[in-house]
Amino acid sequence: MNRLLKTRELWLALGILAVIVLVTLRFPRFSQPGNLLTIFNDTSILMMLALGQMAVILTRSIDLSMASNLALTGMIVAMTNAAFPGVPIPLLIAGCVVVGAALGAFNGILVWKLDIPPIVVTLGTLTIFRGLVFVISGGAWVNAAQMSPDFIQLQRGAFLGLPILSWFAIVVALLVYLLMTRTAAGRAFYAIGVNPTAAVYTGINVGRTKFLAFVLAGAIAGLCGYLWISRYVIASVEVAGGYELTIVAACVIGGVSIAGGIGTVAGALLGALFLGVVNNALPVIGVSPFWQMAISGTAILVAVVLNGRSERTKGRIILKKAEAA
Amino acid sequence: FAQTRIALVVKSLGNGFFDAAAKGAEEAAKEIGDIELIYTGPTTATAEAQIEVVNSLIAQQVDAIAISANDPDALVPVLQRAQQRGIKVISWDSGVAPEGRSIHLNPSDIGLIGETIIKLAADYLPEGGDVAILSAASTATNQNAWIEAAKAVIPEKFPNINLVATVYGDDDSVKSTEEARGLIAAYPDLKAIIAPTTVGVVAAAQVVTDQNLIGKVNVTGLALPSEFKQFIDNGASQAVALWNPIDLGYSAVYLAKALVDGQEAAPGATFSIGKVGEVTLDDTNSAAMAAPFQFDKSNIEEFSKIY
Amino acid sequence: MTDTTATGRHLPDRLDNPVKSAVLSWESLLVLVALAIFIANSFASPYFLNEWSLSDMTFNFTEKALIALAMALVIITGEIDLSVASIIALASTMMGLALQVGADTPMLVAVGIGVGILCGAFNGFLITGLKLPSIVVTIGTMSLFRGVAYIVLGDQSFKGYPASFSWFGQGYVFWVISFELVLFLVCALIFYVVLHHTNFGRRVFAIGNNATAARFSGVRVDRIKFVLFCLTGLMSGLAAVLLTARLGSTRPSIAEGFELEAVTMVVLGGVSILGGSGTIIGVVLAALIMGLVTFGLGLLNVPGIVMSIFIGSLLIVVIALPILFRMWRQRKA
Amino acid sequence: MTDLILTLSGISKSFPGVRALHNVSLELYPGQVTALIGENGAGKSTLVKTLTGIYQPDEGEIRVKGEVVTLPTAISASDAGITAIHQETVLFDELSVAENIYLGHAPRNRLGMIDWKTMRNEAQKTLDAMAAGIDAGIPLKELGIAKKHLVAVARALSVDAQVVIMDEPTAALSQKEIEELYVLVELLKQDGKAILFISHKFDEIFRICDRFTVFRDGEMVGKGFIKDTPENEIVKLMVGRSVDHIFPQREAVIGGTVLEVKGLSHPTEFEDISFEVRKGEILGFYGLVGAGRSEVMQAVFGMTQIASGAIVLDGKAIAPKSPADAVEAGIVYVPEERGKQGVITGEPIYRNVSLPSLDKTSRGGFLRMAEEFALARTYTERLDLRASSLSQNVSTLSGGNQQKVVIAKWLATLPKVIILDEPTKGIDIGSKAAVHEFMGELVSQGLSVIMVSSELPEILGMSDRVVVMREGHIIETLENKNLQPETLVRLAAGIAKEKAA
Ligand SMILES: Nc1ncnc2c1ncn2[C@@H]1O[C@H](COP(=O)(O)OP(=O)(O)OP(=O)(O)O)[C@@H](O)[C@H]1O
Ligand SMILES: Nc1ncnc2c1ncn2[C@@H]1O[C@H](COP(=O)(O)OP(=O)(O)OP(=O)(O)O)[C@@H](O)[C@H]1O
Ligand SMILES: [Mg+2]
Ligand SMILES: [Mg+2]
Repeated sequence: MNRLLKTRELWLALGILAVIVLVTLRFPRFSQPGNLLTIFNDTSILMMLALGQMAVILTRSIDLSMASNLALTGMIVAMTNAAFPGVPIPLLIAGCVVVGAALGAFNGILVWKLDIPPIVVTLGTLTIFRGLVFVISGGAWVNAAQMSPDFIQLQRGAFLGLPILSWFAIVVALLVYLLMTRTAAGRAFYAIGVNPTAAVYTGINVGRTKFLAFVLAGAIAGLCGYLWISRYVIASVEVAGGYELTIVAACVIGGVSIAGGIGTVAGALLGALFLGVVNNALPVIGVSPFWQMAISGTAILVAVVLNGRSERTKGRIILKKAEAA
Repeated sequence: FAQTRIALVVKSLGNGFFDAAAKGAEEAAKEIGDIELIYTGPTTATAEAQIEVVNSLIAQQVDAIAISANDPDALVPVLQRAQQRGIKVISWDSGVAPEGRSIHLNPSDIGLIGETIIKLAADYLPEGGDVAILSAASTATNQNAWIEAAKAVIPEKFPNINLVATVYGDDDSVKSTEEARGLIAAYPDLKAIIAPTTVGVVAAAQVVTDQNLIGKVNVTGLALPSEFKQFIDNGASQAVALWNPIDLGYSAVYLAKALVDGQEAAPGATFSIGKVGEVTLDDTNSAAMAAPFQFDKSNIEEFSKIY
Repeated sequence: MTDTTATGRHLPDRLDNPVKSAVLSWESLLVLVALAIFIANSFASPYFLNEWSLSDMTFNFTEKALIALAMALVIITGEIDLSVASIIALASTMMGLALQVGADTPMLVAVGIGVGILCGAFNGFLITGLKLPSIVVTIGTMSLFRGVAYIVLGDQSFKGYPASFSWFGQGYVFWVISFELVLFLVCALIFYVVLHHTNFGRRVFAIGNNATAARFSGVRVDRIKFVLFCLTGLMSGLAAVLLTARLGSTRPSIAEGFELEAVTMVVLGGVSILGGSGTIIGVVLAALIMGLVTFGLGLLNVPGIVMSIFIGSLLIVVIALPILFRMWRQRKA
Repeated sequence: MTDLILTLSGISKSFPGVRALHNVSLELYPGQVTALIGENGAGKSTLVKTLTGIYQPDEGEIRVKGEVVTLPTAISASDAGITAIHQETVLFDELSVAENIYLGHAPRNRLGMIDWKTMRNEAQKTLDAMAAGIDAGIPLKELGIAKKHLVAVARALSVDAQVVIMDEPTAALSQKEIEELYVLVELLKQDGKAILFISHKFDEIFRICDRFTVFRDGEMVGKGFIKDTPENEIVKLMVGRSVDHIFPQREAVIGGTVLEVKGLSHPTEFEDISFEVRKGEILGFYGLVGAGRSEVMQAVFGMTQIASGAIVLDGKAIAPKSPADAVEAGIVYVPEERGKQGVITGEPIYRNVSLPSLDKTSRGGFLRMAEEFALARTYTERLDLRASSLSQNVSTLSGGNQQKVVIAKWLATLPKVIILDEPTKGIDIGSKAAVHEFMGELVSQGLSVIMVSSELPEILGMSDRVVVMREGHIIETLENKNLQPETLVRLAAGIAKEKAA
């Protein structure tokens, strides 16, 4: 498995590199370290979201409500900041994680206790959460002038030459990596995705594991709620509208199997980064904006076809000579 | 009791510009008296969603609809139906084709807006240089008209301004941010970004601030003072312009009420619009209000408190 | 309940009472919900009970519901098609192009439906030919199809469709009964017969329950799935004709967000998202319910986004209710 | 005697419409193997699941070493010292072998994190102790089905348990691996573990078990010592009547060639496969598990695409691209994996039966339910299907009865050639006889039957000719006249003649 997966991620990394090289041929400035770091920073939020989505997809579920969760948490934190500028930012961030996790837990409870298919639950909460953004804000936007300077500036600061936003992504990636590979809960995500029946026989509580995956995705969406709002300095009903499918696309490109049980942290990160590079490169090389959508659609399809190739079980081989070959 | 019911339909709810317009409309309704104002619109700025809103207004048998349209053509059939059912229809801000409405109220003259947005950039570029436009959706009627007008005016009036690109941020802050970044990366000599849309201009100014390009790249365009004040303050932008949305909503209600009261909309007809004065219809039954108003360091503080 | 497995050589057709199970079915729950909303609407707004209002209401859902009919079949086989709204955009764009080169009304309709079928066939090929999961393929083609529409149209729009064409989206067959509604009802009837009373429909269910075993039973699984994706493309093309005619113009951003609404209708209609079960009657009722909710709230000038809270909650509540009821009964037993 | 480790008393368990267990009791003794015997659907697997915390009994008491325990989850069962190898392999394809063995009780390091290195080493030790020849580091999906079963055994052993339950552990194993398993069972016995062994194979029950308990229709109907009880008595307890399983005597009226397969090859699975089946003949395919028989049959059935070769049916060359083509031509296939490939669980019996015959029961493409029910009833009743009604969901039938549904489905298509892949795998002795009798009937009606089987008695008792396969090749085709079992085993295992002789 390792061999196979490693090549998959390697291919993806090569693909990203190829795009960078191609763009650089036309615009040498594109691959300057500064610009590449900017792309990484720009993609940070998508990377974190993709990791949360991956946890959910691993358990044979899907969370279509992540973008709405992000918008709702973002609006809550923005309004809180506007109303009480004195509340320290770390406290606000912790609040975001808690609120996001609670929204995720709402999805999770419905999946766990009522056994409603995740796609149905999150299709419902996708609209409910976003509707709530409107309800709590009355439709009004919270703009830069209403936010406190700390609120806006925190993620723009730098540490060791890297913006704080990028550090958020790095830390989240590390934590998710440890969770996925080193804890029973993380392995349970994989187990119930690979074979839910067997997971029950192994003593894994399938419902509760899915619940945990949703809580994780929700917590990450909540964190990203703050990061998104302070990055684009506007909180509105339409924040991250339609982004739910972009997050899924990042996972898919990164080799996370929609059927569950297959996917790695590195893959999801690279999948997000790939979309980030493509989205960043197109305007830079002056591709007509009207071509962008078709190009990212094609990129998704190509990735899906390639992943489908490598995911196909080669089956077992009976003939000796075929085995030797 | 015979109240006149006027619906003010906007592109999307929650947009500060339209909220300000609604404030003006409310004011006009109060002044005229006996008017029930319905302020409504979709939450996503699409034509289909707006059609559903208009459908429900037809069912409610309102007396007049004043709409800022998401699409000049797609709304025509449903607005024609409204007119068939005896509802007066005017468009304001972003218009619909003449078949779909009696009057269109332009916030300002299209040519004038086109010229203003270029002038805002040129004023701070005595030597000239590269500028780019960051627009709203590629389908936005008014933005497209302004950009056309701007392009037309460059060669004769601003010969040393070089418009290098027009990109579309879809009035989405993320897309606008990405497009602004793209412009800066692709055109190292870019001197100004012109964003004739309130979402785009904020996004562009934030990008310029974040990338420490204040003083190198000037952001300008059309902006709500309340949302844009800090970027004038921090120098990311020298000046922006906008008409008064309050007056726009105010006038729309006056026009709608006049139609309901039986005044005919025909080329050359003159309508009184309360304290704003009066407007005269041109041969497409359109009327234009005042020239866009310019905001800079000297006055932004004051206007940001109003809208 | 005693030892049923060991008894009898003679096997009865069924043990449960068909009338009783019909009464306890999902559809009757939906009928109740629809009635309740209808009554609530009549009380909430004086404008609701008016033939023209009710007629206008149908425009809010007919196009999406047409797609939902085909989507129901796709979902019953355990697949999904998220590209339907983008197919509408592309089909509408191509109709606009055809108009530019002087196509007449029948030609325009043919172009719209033809492009729909081609898009569906492309999806079908990727999914059945290359054996890729439909959800990710159609997330990709969702961008691709609309992307092509953007490439063709850019910031332009097509308009000036002939009046005979506009009739499809704006015309009435008689009195307040619109062509769109009649077409939807006819299609619903056809889909009902196809799904519930033909071999094809039976095979669709078999695939949804267990595609491998269905293949081992001589069902041409890939062919049927391919046909279903083409069918969804066709219905999307048809919806494109109606929508284009209703709007009288084409823009690449047309029909954004339709896909999730169509899926919501299907799921609300009681079709299992996991495949293998569902009825057309349920989907039709769900379309009606969504129309009633949005129109009723619209009459009260409730913003669309708040309506969507209702729809989202309705979806979860209606699905959760039978489950809660079953749990409650089990606990009592 | 020795103290009891596990006692069950008064256990009952019902599913909607089915009473799977009724007031059953069971005792397990340390150092002894107890056989659990019963027809298909007698409730054996249900009992296993009750003991491993997967199902909760409706009534009754479970005692471990005299103390009453409740087993709400699979974890609590292993904590109570009960471990099981389930009937279906319940493992994780995408995970490594080591993780499959240790999932849920993986060794941790000081920080509470999973310690992969220790896990892998321990897993390797367990596997080596079983002489399994499996690398603990590779992903499970790279193993064959038999090796996977060994991993399941290793997993059961990795839990330090007092009670080891094996639900038909040998059903998917080759003879060699079965022998190794017997050795393992012996080791466990010496360790003082109590073993519950479920099997339909009487030879192995008599070989390794000490005691037996018999279930019939969810009730405990008898128990005793194996060595004191003759086989036919146990069978009588089991089916409630006496059954002598003799293979049906047939007057072989064999006609001309119906199906001819010439030089069939596949890039990785088989090569140069040629055989022919004649009218009224049963052609047996023998080989060890994994010899490639199923693959060949699936190629003939159009499921697997071939690289080269020809298939001739009734003198006409056919090239089935899908099962639908094969069914149309008159070749049908009863697959080995019943649950996945045979029945459509989630649909009622009658729909399963009518699915391939819809063109016959319908008119102009429109369904006619009455015809469907009639068709389903005809064939299921002929096979003595045990069900409450034709609308019962097949997922609620026991394995054997599901197999009958699959056979009924194909008979209804009136095929020319019927391929049965392990037709009696996991089927109780009573139903087995019925299936065999039925096969006899089929050929007497002029059908041609290909029977893939890994059971020697079945092959020898039923076939007119036997094809032996090994590693994707046909080794020999033999007339079944005075055929010695040893000959077949030797050919299938590739043991040289001199050594065997
Ligand atoms: N989850 C379930 N739902 C409904 N009925 C069930 C379920 N599991 C088992 N049954 C029924 O309970 C009975 C006992 O089944 P079980 O699997 O225990 O039989 P078994 O003795 O293991 O048979 P076999 O030898 O075929 O494996 C059968 O009638 C079966 O149909
Ligand atoms: N590694 C594996 N993973 C899953 N299933 C497997 C694996 N190996 C074999 N099988 C299944 O086991 C069955 C036996 O395969 P095959 O055709 O190669 O052998 P065979 O000679 O027919 O053996 P059998 O006696 O089991 O019929 C096939 O249906 C195949 O799907
Ligand atoms: Mg069993
Ligand atoms: Mg086999």
